[in-house]
Amino acid sequence: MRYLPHTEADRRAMLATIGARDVDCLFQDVPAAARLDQPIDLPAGQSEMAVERVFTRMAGKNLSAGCAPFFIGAGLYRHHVPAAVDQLLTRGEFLTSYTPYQPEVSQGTLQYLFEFQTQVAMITGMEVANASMYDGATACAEAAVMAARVTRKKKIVLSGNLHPHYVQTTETVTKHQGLEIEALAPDPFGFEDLMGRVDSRTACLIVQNPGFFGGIRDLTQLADACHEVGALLVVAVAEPVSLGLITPPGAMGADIVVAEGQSLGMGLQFGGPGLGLFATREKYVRQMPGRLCGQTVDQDGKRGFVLTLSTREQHIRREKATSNICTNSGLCALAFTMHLTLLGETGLTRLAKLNHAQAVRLEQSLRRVPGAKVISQTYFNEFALYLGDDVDAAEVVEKLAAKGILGGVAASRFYPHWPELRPILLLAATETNSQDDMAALVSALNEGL
Amino acid sequence: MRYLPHTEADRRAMLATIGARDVDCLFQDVPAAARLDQPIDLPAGQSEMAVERVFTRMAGKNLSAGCAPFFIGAGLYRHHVPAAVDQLLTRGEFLTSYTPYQPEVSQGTLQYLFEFQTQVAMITGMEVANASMYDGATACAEAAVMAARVTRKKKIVLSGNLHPHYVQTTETVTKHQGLEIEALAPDPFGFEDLMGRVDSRTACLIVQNPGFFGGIRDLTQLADACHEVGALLVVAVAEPVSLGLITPPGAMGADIVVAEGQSLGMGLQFGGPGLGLFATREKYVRQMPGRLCGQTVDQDGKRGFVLTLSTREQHIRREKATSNICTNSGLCALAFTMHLTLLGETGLTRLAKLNHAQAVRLEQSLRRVPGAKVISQTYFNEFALYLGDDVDAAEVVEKLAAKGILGGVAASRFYPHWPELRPILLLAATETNSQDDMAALVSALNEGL
Amino acid sequence: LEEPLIFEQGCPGRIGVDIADPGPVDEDRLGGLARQGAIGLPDLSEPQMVRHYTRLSQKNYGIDSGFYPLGSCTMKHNPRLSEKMARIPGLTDLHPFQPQSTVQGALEVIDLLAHWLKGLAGMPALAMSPAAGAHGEWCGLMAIRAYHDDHGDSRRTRVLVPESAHGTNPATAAMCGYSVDPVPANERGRVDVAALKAKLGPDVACIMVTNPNTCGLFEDEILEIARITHDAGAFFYCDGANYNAIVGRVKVADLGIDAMHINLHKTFSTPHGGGGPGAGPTVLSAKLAPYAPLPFVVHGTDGLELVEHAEQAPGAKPFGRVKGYHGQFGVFVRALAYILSMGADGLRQTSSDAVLNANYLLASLKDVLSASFDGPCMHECLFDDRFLKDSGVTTLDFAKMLIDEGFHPMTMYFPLVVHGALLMEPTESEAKETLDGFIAVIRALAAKAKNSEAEAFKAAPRLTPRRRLDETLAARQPILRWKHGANAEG
Amino acid sequence: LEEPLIFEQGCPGRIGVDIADPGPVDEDRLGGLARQGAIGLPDLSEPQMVRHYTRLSQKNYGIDSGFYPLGSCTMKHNPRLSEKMARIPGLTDLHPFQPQSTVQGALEVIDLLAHWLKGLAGMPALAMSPAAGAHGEWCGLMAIRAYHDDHGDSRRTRVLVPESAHGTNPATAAMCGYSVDPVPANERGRVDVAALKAKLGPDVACIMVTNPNTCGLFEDEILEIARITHDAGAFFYCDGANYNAIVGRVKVADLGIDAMHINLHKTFSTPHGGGGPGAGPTVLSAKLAPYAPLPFVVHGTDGLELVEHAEQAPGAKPFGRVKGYHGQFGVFVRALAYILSMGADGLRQTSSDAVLNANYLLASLKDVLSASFDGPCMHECLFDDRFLKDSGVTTLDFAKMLIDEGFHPMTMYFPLVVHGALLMEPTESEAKETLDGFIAVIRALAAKAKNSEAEAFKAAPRLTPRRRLDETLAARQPILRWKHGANAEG
Repeated sequence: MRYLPHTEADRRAMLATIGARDVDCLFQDVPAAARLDQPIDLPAGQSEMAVERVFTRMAGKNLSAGCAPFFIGAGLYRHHVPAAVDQLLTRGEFLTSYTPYQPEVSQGTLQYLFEFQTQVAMITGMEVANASMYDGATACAEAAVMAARVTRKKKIVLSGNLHPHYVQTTETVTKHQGLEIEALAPDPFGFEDLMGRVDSRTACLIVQNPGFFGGIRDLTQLADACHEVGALLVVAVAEPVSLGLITPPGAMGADIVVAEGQSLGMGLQFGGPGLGLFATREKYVRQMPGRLCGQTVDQDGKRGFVLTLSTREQHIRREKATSNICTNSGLCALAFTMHLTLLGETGLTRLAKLNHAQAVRLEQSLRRVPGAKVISQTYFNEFALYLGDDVDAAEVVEKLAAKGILGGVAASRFYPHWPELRPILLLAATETNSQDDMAALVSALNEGL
Repeated sequence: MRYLPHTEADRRAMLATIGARDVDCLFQDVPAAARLDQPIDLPAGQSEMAVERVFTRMAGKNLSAGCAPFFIGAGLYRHHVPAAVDQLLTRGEFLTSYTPYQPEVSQGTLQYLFEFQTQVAMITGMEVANASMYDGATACAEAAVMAARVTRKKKIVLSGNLHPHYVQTTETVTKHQGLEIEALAPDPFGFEDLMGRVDSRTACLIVQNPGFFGGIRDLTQLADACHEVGALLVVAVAEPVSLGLITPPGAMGADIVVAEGQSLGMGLQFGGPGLGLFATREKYVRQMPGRLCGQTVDQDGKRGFVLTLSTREQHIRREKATSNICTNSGLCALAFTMHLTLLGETGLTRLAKLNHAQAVRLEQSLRRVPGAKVISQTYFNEFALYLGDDVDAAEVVEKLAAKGILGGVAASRFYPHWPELRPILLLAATETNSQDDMAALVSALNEGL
Repeated sequence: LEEPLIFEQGCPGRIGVDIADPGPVDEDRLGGLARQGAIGLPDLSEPQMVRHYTRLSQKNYGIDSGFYPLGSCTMKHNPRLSEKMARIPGLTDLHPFQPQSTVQGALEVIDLLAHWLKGLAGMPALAMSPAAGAHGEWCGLMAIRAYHDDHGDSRRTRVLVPESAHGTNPATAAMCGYSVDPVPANERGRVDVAALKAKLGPDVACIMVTNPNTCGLFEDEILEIARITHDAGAFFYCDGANYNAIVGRVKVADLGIDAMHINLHKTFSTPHGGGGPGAGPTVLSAKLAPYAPLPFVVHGTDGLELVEHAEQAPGAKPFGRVKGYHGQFGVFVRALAYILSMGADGLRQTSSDAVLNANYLLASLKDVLSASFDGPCMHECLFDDRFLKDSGVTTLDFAKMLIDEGFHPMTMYFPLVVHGALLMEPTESEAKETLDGFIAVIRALAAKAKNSEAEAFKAAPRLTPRRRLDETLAARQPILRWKHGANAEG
Repeated sequence: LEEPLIFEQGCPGRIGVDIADPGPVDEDRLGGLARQGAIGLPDLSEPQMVRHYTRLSQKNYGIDSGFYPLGSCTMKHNPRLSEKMARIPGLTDLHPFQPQSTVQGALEVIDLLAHWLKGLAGMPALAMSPAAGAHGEWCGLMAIRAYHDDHGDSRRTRVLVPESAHGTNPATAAMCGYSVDPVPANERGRVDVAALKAKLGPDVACIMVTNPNTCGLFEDEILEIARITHDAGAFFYCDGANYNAIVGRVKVADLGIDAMHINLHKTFSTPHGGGGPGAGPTVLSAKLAPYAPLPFVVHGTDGLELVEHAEQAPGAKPFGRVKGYHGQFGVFVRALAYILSMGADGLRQTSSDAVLNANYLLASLKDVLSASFDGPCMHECLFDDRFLKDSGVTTLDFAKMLIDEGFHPMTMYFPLVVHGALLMEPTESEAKETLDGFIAVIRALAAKAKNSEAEAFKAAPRLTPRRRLDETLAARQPILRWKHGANAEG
């Protein structure tokens, strides 16, 4: 077997050194009743070529985004990732290394994490960021728990514009931690009153910006309202590219910013792995979950980097840890930081402008669809389209797919219990959409409604 | 522009240091009449995304081998290349380095070349090999010139079983070097008499094994005949995988072995770049063209590698050099040596057996095609199929292509002036063919004849 | 060579990605919230970026660089085929919210991997979406808690965890609202069954046992542990971090386990990538199956179906959703490529060879190092620092010395149950010659340590991009980001 | 760290590629020629192989590692996009003998690249198939000879080549059956036009001039050179190795050139890969166009057609075939990706920035090194060893010292027209900071050399995987391959 170097002669020689008759002897501590004498009844190993065939066959059953006019967003966005990112990512020294516990031979990982933390802090407008978490939804849940820890309060208010997966994940994570979740109704029209929900029992208010239905909100007053009663404002960002164009949460008073980093560096990957970004104010750093990289000096006085403040972590504090998370999303963070390094200030700004311009163009194109109306008053690169009172957006999506068009997501996929949301279609546009894509969508919508 | 780091401020600062008003001043030596003031009238630069679209569009106009039952060979064979090969090849330290003129920082390249030379010598059964040439055809031409140099004779005899591109390239290269080429007629039925062509004026006889039409030949007597009259026997190998199963030229008395290395490591790439392998006997090493890597020691006495015997090369000898070649096919040699390292003795042997077994299976399948007959008495993984007296193989190939089957090459593509070859189809089978592929071919042939 | 931070290399106006400036933005749709002021990101060109990350990578050590016997981390060979498969456009360029009819192949990847995991474990159900081992632990405990809650059994507030457990175990139990009660180890490095029995009772929700445990030993009384746990009405959660030692040779179900996470990045060799992403699917017994979290894949009438809401699957009582979207799909593809490559026979061979290698290290080193427990061990072998007694050399010094010999150190100071632990996990992908080279170096270093050459150890490593780093300084005065003028190169 | 040869790592029975053993071979079809005895190849597993080549790569320096100012070699940034494009299955998994209807996209790649090369050069025709620069030179001279032969002009037996030419030029001329007559340089480092004129005559087939020349200077009398050459009935072959200095700013046709090869790997940045593969398409004037070698692509009625035999193209008089198949297709894809990325504007900027960088080095170093000629130079700048006079330090020593500072050395001892040459080509992909760092180091080393610190120079490099290697020993007792027991590690 190509991954296993031992020959039978090697094995015999090693067993002789050990003083064991055969390998089975080494498994003597396994209760006899549980020892299998034969391989489990599943297929035998296959060559590379055969395995490639299996995956090629499965891939052939999918319609990949690049082969269709594609307008799906809803928290994950399709952007063009420069070729250099993936090629550098696969360098064995990055790909096959472990968590940098031995800093002397891990300065590569540590330095990019330090750079990553800085970039995340910069784009969110915050002071510090951690070295990444699983994804945006789990980062959001961690923010809720952290806010409760910081404020010693129990009520978590979730905006109706927060991504439903973030809502659900936060509900699950907090379920047995003595917290009280107040999740507001979905809010595609932007009517919700958040100010009224914040009171002295509130640990935090969690809002998304741009919202799940697209809207961009000025959070300054909300932040003030939170701070007045001793609550924290947590802002979730599902589309980090937006931060190249719109005012960052940090500048509007956010105390914690969580985000999904997938937009940069990673591609869609059917939604996983993601990359949770987590940033906060310096004063809360010791309450922040997740791994942190810090600057220090070596024995010779040279600048170097190490994992630090690990006293917050579970392998030191065990049941008192800030969270049970013991990995980050290292490679995803690397992809993110590499893409953002290529973009830089100039590139991120332009990319964000281009995305917004594409969405504006899409909205304009959709004016040619009778009865349909963009209901998001403000948006970055995604908005909610109301298709008409009797139209089921989910059916429209299926009709479009039958024509080879991946034309957004129906709101009802997330909110099956809200009949009033049935006519709503979420549509995203990015730099990857051509004018032909938009024309194809408009024409198919006209046929399909 | 993403590949160009200078900002306008950089340029101004540098011009100030130089003392030039603008960049145009630096081009003052170009005659005014030839200086262009504007970019040439061709399109402007494009983003990665736009360039990807152009290539994706062009790729879409091709039927790639992996998407069809595929039986084309004729000197280039489709094999499965393990994923590790390409991923290691793209490591920047390999990919972006130059010819290893500074051995202290090029031991990576030099060591793999040394290993490559050894592998090539081993599989061909020869004593030494060079560090690669452009491709099999040019290596063949170089062998002819070298044989003339070694023997001080002028006649080069080319077997009718030598790949027509090798024949043509050798004719072109030798055209003005005072050599006389005697190229025999194409020989699909294996009737040619080579012994009778070798005489005291002969510098070398060049044969291919397995031959262009598939046949495998015992070359021992030919070698003896050559050596008796002071000529060299040059053997060309278009399918190096065959060397895992059949007696190597070195064991049959060859003096020079040239080969196309594409089969290992590289994939088809529409035929280029190729990889010329060149091996010979130790006594001829100073007459051998191409770059050579040799073992030596460094200042501390440690084993190391350098380019050596460069006195044969053109930058030292100028018009007296052994050839004008000043590059090799470094990356292709790396791909080849990596693939062969993964295969090893066990893998190359098995791969060769499997290829032969596949060809035997293909021949058996073709018995179900009435009127068609395999005319190669012996073969490795490719043979000539005679389709019937009135059948034009070129038309059959087109009909197969229309059905999405890449069913071999018509001999007439190479020999348009030989009407008797019109019914002959060259068919190759490798490990990449499935049983379904073979069934599809047989069924389409039955419909199409 | 020194490599500056990107922030020290940028120059405004450079660009690494060509993007047409779309001109002035129509701000109507931005609600007056266009960004004011600069972000502060540096501008680099593509050549600079490529060189930067190439150079950074050269300051790293990976499995590809050499032997990496980091105990409890399973640093085995990461096949490049898996990487290639994960980059097939039809498998990577897919959005999780595409209509299900357009992602049947992706659902098949999930389903096929689930089929293998269930088959290997002998368990009837699993949760695919946990993103890492600790996430899978939590998922398992949430399912257990959901079961108890669903059965109105609210008395169960305690979770029993052996002292040798990974730190995530108690943290996980705490996240589920449980109090944690530690169980001592016996002198053979295993759970003290008598002590466990004494702690079991109607208030225990479950036990969390790592098996093979963190000392690299198989819990040989595991059937008894399972029996008494079940007798007490509690569940048996197994931390599957060391599942690679037994995959293909032991079915988890046969050990009486009710739930166990499987670290795909360990047992099935997806890259660790400097700390993730991982994936921690969690196999579940029939009792726990209904409580598996959303989403999951079922076989429907029109092919595979992704269940995103509880009411789509009759009988399901999911405890919730554990993360966004449908799981670590990119990791699934890699793990499945590995599994299909290995097959049932190859997987059995991996655990056999992993255990063989660890026992070979143990046998070859136990006369010079101090083995904490007698063999046979499983996939890793544990030593403590008794052999360094009076040498002036610590476990840390010893490990750092190995770096200069070209090896990554073993795990140090874990597990906590022995003093100055050195935990070595050789993995099955290492050849005998590699182990022999490592053994020779360890033996030489042990002799050196005993020979009062502590100074050399204290100075190690000396051949690395950086020498020992001041971790205390980093924690006392945290510098967690670059700021203009504040991070001068030392 | 030392990395043994693969032959020292193998172990019979290991495998790095799983291939089912097809069982006993039916030897009927092998004609009794089944191989007897072993080949001798070592058997390695995939993990060993991956580690071997990873470690070997770490002993190499590439552009990705740092500044690589190797004169005349054009070590510029190799875009990763080009690599990605060259791996699109629809562009790489194609056989050259597929029916032409199934490879229209591949023919379009060739045709589109040809369109750009002709447009940039202003030339009407080209030969696409040459595999490298020297191969293109030969192709150009073969076309020239074919013209003369076709016109019955058999008197032309001489080729004039400047002394400063690349060594391939005279070798190429000799391969075409010509004798070579060297032309001296003038004191300004250019072709001595008077001497050239004196040598021109009815027996001269062509001249071969490198422009910009190997001293990094533009042949400012090039129009006069072309005129007198043409007046003598000879052709003007230009060695296009340094075309990168003028691409987009000068059309080759406007210089009176009849044929010129273009090194795609230099001007259009395909990777040099430790010595190839390259590609050397050769542009041709209208007179030479009919003689272009086979095969070539033409626009036919049913799309693009590949002409493989002369009679398929009326009027074509191809001089033959220069290699197997249709050219360096994989290199074409990469070069075209670069060209489309850059565009006409970007290409003009590359030559501008390349020349700017070289002049910046020249201006910044001429007071401490000895510049061989006054500026402005083109894309590279030439120094000689006068500045090292009496220092005891040679050009070689100076170059080796640079290695320890993290830079690849410049080209040494070429061109031959100056003593102890140091030829630096910075390329447009280098940032000003990189050049400034290099300048500072060169200045410091020059001071050190003048300060009688020759010992340090003689000992350099010291931080590399190997120190200076004994090239004399290698040539005197050539060891060109591994043999069992004969290549002991030093």
